[in-house]
Amino acid sequence: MNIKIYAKPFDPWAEIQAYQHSAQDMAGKFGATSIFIGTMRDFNEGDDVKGMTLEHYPGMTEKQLAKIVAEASQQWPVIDVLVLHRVGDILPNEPIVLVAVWTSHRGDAFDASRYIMEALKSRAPFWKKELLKSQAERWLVKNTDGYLAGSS
Amino acid sequence: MNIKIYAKPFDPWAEIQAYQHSAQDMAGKFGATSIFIGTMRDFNEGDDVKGMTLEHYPGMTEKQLAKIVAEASQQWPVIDVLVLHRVGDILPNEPIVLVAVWTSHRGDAFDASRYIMEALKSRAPFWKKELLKSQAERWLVKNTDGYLAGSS
Amino acid sequence: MSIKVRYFASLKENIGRSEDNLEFFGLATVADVWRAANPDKVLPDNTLAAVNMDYVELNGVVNDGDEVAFFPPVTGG
Amino acid sequence: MSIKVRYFASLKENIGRSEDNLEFFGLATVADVWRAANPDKVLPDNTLAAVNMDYVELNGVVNDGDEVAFFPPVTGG
Repeated sequence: MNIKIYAKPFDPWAEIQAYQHSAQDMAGKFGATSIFIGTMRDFNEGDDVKGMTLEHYPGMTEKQLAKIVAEASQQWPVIDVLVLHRVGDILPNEPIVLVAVWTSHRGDAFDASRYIMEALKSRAPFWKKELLKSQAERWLVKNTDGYLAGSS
Repeated sequence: MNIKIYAKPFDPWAEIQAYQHSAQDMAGKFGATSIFIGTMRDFNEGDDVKGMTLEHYPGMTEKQLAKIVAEASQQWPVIDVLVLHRVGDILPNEPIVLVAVWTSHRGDAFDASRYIMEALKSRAPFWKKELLKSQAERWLVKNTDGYLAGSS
Repeated sequence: MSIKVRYFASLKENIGRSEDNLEFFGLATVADVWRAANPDKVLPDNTLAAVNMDYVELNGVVNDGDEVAFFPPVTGG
Repeated sequence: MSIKVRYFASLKENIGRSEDNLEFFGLATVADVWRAANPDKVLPDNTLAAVNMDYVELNGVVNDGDEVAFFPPVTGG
């Protein structure tokens, strides 16, 4: 299980691959991997977005993410979990968040990764401030609910 | 949208990355990517498994997968989909299936990727024959239901 | 009319053939195709059938040139 | 007792400070901490509070050395 906060862009594919290779005890044991990647878009709520600054509460972020991963591990038979999250200045098309869950069976991988993402969205202390093409800045006020409304 | 059947091992991370880069119209537009990867395990139903042969019905496989992806695209606002599936001789730890779905919002990515995986499991004409460490061969009889039973 | 029949996986092994080519006169259903191709063998329970690579029921009608396939429940993914 | 108070994101900008260090005598709740640090400002609706990096209710009691944080709803992921 690994949780990392990145102040610089990360390559999601290299990260997952490296983690999967480094976790030798996983080899041959996992049958299912569910990965979610959230990426910065160049538009939001009808406006062109130039960039974003992601603020976080160092320490609490890691503590809450560890709790969330522990909750998921109690509810589903999870073999391993990787959670990466960006902070700082982010440009469109850069990955913001990565959640990868390894399990034996696919239902558990889907359920656990979705649980972690929803919990992260509602409880991990991150805040996004968008810089619009118009040069205006705005704090995002609320994460929509991915479970109920099917939106992010 | 791309569906590929591989007779040789594929690198899931290189494939997704290459596909994402090649689909230029996606850049800046997608906010969510949900990926599922099914990997061959070295045990099943209590037995050590040495390898597996995956038979398929060429032509029908592609036709059914295209239908499934089209159904998902009708139900959720999907930006792009990549589906890869191995056939032939497979060793433990090799990827068997990859489903990647790009959307604007995370709920749609989770829903669509799971729908595609479940439909693939029940309708795409693939059949697994396991080679056990004991040298015995056995056809898998039934895919368990990932949605209801939470297993693969 | 000419019908191509294909078998896959354990069903193919049990029958000992991967395909048949049959000639029919008049109307025939998928079940008729099985009976003509395997007169001494009851269609195993849970067998799936496809005509031209689409799933069909056993009472589906076949046409000249159709490819009919029989196979066990799928186990991919 | 000594309490460290931290503010984040839009709340930090609105208040114009990122932290306060307060001294209390006797029992204090999270709400008391806010009032002591921001006597002229009502706690904005939907503000979240944490003590020592765990979420708490506003009537939660604070202890010497605690780090109390106030911030708007989170928008990560």
